[in-house]
Amino acid sequence: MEKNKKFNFTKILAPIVLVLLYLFFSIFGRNFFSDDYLINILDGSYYIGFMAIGVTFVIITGGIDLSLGTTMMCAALLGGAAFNIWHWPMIWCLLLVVFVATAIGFLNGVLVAYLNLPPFIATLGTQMMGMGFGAILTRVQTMRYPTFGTPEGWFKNFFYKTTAGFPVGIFWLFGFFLIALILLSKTKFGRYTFAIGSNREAARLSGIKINPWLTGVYTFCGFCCGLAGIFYAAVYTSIIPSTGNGMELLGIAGVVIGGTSMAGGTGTLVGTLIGVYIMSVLKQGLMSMGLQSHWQTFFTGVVVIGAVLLDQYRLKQGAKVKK
Amino acid sequence: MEKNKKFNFTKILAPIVLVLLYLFFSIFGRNFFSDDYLINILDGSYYIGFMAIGVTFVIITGGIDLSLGTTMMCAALLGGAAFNIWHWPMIWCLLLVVFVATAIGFLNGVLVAYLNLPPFIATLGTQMMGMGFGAILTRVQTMRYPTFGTPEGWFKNFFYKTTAGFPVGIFWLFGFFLIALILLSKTKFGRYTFAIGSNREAARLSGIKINPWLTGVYTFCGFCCGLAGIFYAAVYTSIIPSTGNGMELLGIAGVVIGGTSMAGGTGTLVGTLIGVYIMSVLKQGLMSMGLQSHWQTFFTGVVVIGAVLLDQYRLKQGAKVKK
Amino acid sequence: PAVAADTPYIAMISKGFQHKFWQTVQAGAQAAAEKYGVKITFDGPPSESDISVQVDMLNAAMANNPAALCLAALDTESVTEQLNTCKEKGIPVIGFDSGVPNAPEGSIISTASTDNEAAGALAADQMAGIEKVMAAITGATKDAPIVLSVISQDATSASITGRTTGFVNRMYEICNEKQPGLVAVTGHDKWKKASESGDVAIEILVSIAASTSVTDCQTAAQAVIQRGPVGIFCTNSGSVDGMLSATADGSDLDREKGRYKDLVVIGFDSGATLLNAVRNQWFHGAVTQDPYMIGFYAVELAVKTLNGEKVDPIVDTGCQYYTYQNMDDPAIAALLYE
Amino acid sequence: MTDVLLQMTDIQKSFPGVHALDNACLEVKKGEVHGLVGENGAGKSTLMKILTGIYKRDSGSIKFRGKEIHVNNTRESQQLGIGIIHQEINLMPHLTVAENIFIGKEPMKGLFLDKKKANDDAKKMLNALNIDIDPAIPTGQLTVAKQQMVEIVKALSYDSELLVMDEPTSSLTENEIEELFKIIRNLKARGHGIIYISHRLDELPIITDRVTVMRDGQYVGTVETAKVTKSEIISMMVGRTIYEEPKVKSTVPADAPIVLEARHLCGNNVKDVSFCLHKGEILGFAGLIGAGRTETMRALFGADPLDSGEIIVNAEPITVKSPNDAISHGIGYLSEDRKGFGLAIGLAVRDNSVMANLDAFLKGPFTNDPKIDRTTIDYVEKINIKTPSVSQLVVNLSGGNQQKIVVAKWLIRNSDVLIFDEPTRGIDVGAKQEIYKLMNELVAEGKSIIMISSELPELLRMSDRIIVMCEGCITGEMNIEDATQEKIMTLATSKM
Ligand SMILES: Nc1ncnc2c1ncn2[C@@H]1O[C@H](COP(=O)(O)OP(=O)(O)OP(=O)(O)O)[C@@H](O)[C@H]1O
Ligand SMILES: Nc1ncnc2c1ncn2[C@@H]1O[C@H](COP(=O)(O)OP(=O)(O)OP(=O)(O)O)[C@@H](O)[C@H]1O
Ligand SMILES: [Mg+2]
Ligand SMILES: [Mg+2]
Repeated sequence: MEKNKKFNFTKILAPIVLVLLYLFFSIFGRNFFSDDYLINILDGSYYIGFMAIGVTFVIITGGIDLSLGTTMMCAALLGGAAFNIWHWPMIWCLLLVVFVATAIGFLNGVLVAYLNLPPFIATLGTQMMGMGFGAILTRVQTMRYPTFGTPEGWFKNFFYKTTAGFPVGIFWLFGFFLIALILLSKTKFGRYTFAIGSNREAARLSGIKINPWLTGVYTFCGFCCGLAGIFYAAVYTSIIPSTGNGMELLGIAGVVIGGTSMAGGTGTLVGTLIGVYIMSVLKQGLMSMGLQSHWQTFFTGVVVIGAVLLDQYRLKQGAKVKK
Repeated sequence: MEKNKKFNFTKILAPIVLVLLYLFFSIFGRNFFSDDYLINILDGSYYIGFMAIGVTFVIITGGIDLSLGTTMMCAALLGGAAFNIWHWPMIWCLLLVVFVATAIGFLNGVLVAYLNLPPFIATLGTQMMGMGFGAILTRVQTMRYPTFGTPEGWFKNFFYKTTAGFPVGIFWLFGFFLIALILLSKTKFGRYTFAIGSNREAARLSGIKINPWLTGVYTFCGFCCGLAGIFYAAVYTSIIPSTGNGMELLGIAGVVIGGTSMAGGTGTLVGTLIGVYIMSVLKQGLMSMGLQSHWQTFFTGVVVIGAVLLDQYRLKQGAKVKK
Repeated sequence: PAVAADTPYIAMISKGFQHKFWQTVQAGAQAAAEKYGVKITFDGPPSESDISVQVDMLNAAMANNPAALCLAALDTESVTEQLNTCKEKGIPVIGFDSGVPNAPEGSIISTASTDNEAAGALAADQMAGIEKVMAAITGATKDAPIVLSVISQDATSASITGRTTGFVNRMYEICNEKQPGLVAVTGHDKWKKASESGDVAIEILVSIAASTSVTDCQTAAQAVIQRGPVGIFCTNSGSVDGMLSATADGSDLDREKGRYKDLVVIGFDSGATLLNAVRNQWFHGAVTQDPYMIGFYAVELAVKTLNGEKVDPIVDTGCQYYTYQNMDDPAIAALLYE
Repeated sequence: MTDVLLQMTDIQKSFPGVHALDNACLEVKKGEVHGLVGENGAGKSTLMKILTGIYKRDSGSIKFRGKEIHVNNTRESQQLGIGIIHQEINLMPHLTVAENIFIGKEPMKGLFLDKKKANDDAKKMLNALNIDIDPAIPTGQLTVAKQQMVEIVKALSYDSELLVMDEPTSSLTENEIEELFKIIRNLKARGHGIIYISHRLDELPIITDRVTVMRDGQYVGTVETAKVTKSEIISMMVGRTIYEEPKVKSTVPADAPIVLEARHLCGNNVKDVSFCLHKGEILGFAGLIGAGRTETMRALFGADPLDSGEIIVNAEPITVKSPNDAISHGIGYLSEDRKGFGLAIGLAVRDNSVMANLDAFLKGPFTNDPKIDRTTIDYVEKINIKTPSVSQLVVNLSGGNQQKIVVAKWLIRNSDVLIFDEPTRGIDVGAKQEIYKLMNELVAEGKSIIMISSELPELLRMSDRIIVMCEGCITGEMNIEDATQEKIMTLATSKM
């Protein structure tokens, strides 16, 4: 019953908010209802989308990953170093990005699962470590990915935009989203993710080996951050060392707006994706209205609280029973 | 028994680590064992100290406050606006700083206690809102506090350094620390802070009015952020809009290094203060060794994880029982 | 709703917004906008390391169908594609402040900017021109080496790296002339240079802050001060703020009773605290640009381009060195802002 | 009429989807111990929570000392003189015993707390009840029984005129129960009224004067305890009569093979425990709370570390390092704490039912959802789980049905050895019967069961053989033919 309610909310209310926001800005924003803005909305949320997909799994297990943003940046920095300094071929650089991020995710998993650290603390630690590590290894230099038309520029055409200007990134994000959806709902991995989040001890006593699966979840989240890093690099080209903290909150905010509870055990990826796009529409919409960037920050905060309050209100009873 | 162990750890191990770190850098750092560095260590941690004291209370209730840094900055910005734009007398500006931060804390409290939002989400929301709000109100202008020797320069002499160069801030921090210590261990407020963190439902059923007390805890934390804002302004003079996010993690890291558990119910302020100074010594020490600043970030991460692992190890049994 | 077709709309994207410097640029731009009857918007990211925010702003600005764009890029590569798009769409782009260095051919019509390397070199010249600094340079030996330092908020932005490079190169030149083969540049790999002889009498220390926040700039300044340098050059408002808060708003640099009374510090730009420090001679002086004219020229160049006029590819908006002695000269005072 | 202390009439209370109370009534006199019984979910706790202001009634009247009252929270009810000991332990584990007892009414010295006075007063109160607990240690370090005692002391410290005790004895030993009864009698003598809720119907004649029975949120009737028998009360509770039929003879053939053998198990509170289990047998484990039965089984199952000892399944020694090892050798464990360890109550029935055996429900890399549903439905029907659908969340089911889902989980896993730890704790009489029936069917099919229970009648009724434990050691073993309550209690209290 409760779950159904939740599904209804995520499946109907959040999309409605998204559509209403879009309509609102289409009326009041300058040129908002246009291909250009639509593309901006898509482009600006690839990296957040990948992070949010990954952290949805983590949040369903009842955990949190504060290292999302710095993991992404650290990995992208190292990939950039491979390209700029060691002159690896692009494809290897990209594999390195994914590898580094996955490794950090794995580290998070080991800390949380095997060493039993609270996820908040473990990932706070790796957040700082990742941020420092990337800067140390690249000697605090900005790393630049190839731009359109340069020898390795296929990278951008492949992940970001075709030469004709079509935002191919969207296919990647949606493709990956579908894979994640199947992973979450149709595989052992997904089921155990829910089981661990719902009642870790019951899962353990059912013979589920918590530690490897939980490590797997964090590793998967790291992997998603790696993908996020690739798309960040594809869209923004330059990676500045010692940045990325704060971005995790965008990813998490997307999940939260999408109706996934921080308590674990429930959550939907569809909600997450909608949450990410609500933030993106809000951001672009406010820009189209000529409001400066801090209005976005403010309203994103309002939306985060509003979304959860709404959810809370609808799930009031459910929450009481659970408590 | 378990509690005693914890006390021993916080009371003995953490100070030992602090002293060892200090000795280490005194030997290997350049000129580290000097007044100058000592003063730098103190100066650089006032604002973190105040935030950490406030959030210790919040963490003991089992909550979290992600809005620490932006609350501090938002309040300091508004105080700066009062001084720079509206030309209020300094003393009123400072009261405004404290008032604004306390109000944000109160908002957090209401969201968490009365509206029952998860603290992570409520304060994530107010983090963004505070950051945006300060920038909107000041029209994104950097606000500057009076400097030494200017008409309102007493402010700096009073909170930061005497004209003779003595770091008076330390008296304020320690004085406030003592007050907080008494508040936590000797008053109803402190007792209920622990009670709520230990078992909120039991506290409620014991006739404690959870909501006002919990709101009080977040409000107090906001108040501490206000004080942090004053000291930040005293030391750094310029307040840049849309900043402050990320600083909450420094405050939280101090609490965590000091041995307070994120699960709530336990925690010591002495530990928190030591945690803050461990970070500060680390930062200044690495500087004195000529290591670039991102090494600090890296090692702070290592210390956060290391501290909790150590604590975990010692409390292994206790944790099991709790589970 | 679209703006009336007859008022051209020019979007300006700066590198920041918070510092008075940018507000002055905006004021200049606004003045030009009024003069030429165009509409402008002005926005910038919250911090100078927020590349993604700037790129998003630029994308939004382009989606708003501007007649022309004025841009101070945080990083050239990250906006290359947008520049190409503008070129295709025929939206003229004018660079301002540090502009868009190394932009693709023909994508930038013109740039209104300070020559940052020249500004850095100017600071080096001024520093070496101070008697006691010169005495220290000539008097340094490998047994009693001296340190000259430059503090920068980041190693990313073109204007700041330009100033850093300008300063380091000129200082190296000056010192190497006095002490051939005994000068080394240390601190950051980008500028690192070992001394030719292997011995070091003069160390030029480049210090980059961990982040662009004041707290990190302050820590960087503190660390440099601990090395006991003879002179320090702070390359922008951020590092000046850091320096000021590391020295009790500069009062520790007081010529008579300050803790570091022999330390020579040169700043950049202006602002109330820096002006105060210069006026009290705590800072020896500072290099100032002309932010108002940067903004004004940027819009003027855009308008001229829209009108089909030919414009120069670079308009140097100039820079000046000021000290307590000349800061009230009308010509200089006009460039300074509180 | 002056001797009526409390009069609750026609109380209505609905939760979304549940009509928890429907015209519930209760009348308590001064100096009376008033029993309140009813099946699980009958609404006893809800009625008490309404009395003490935790829930708001929808309608109805509550008169306390003849005056209509409207309490909004626990504090107000305390001030009126109504105290309650909740069914669940409600202590703050990080706070000390004294701090817990005086929570909300801390002794103060000016603005500050007076810790010394709190400790001294707490000590006095504990001593008065013959409880040996140091008031300065955190309650989290006490055993459940001692925590329960602290709860009782805390409730008594309010000196309430009316004291509600919601299953106070559910985790106390005989001796402690005896102490509690002394306290109750003492209170009664002083004219206080007591509402006493319990599922242990045997306690009722010992301590209560009158009993009110509730069923499905409704008032069934109030009777004088001395004038009714236990089975009459039971029939009021369930609306039908149930006959208990203790087992007289083991049904296990003498030559039944040994399916599980434990040799010299040692672990936390497990001291050199050895026993064996035959095919088709129900092996009962008796003992007082804290005897180490749960610990033994958790260690056997791999849930807790085993320091030493051997486990032999079907004549083959096995190593058990995690529950997974035990499960793969056909052992299943139903925890005494369903919500804590047994079920993911936030997930659906179907998610829980296949949790231990998901590998059997994979098609390639994917889960075979139709097969999961089919199998779950089969078992829902087979063991008669009352649920609207298999996608119902477990949290919305009643305790007995939740317990059955745990059983279904192990059956779907095809476990041959099932460890039932307090399988009927906190579930009502009707559901208990169903669980018993199910257990008998399972052994008839050739499965083997270890049953831990603190209720001796239940053990005597179900077991083929009984092992008694005390303080981590086995103190005796007997066949059902030789077992009596007295014998078991003697062994359960005999320290080795
Ligand atoms: N907060 C709540 N929300 C929804 N339903 C509730 C809530 N509390 C109780 N109920 C329902 O009300 C009914 C009565 O529950 P109550 O706890 O009063 O029973 P009880 O007689 O105390 O049972 P037990 O013997 O198990 O303690 C049950 O159906 C229960 O599921
Ligand atoms: N980690 C621990 N530290 C201290 N004491 C513990 C710990 N774990 C369990 N105990 C104590 O060990 C004893 C055995 O507990 P347990 O309740 O599991 O026994 P049991 O025989 O299974 O009883 P029952 O199942 O009837 O409750 C109890 O007194 C319990 O409080
Ligand atoms: Mg009950
Ligand atoms: Mg047990």
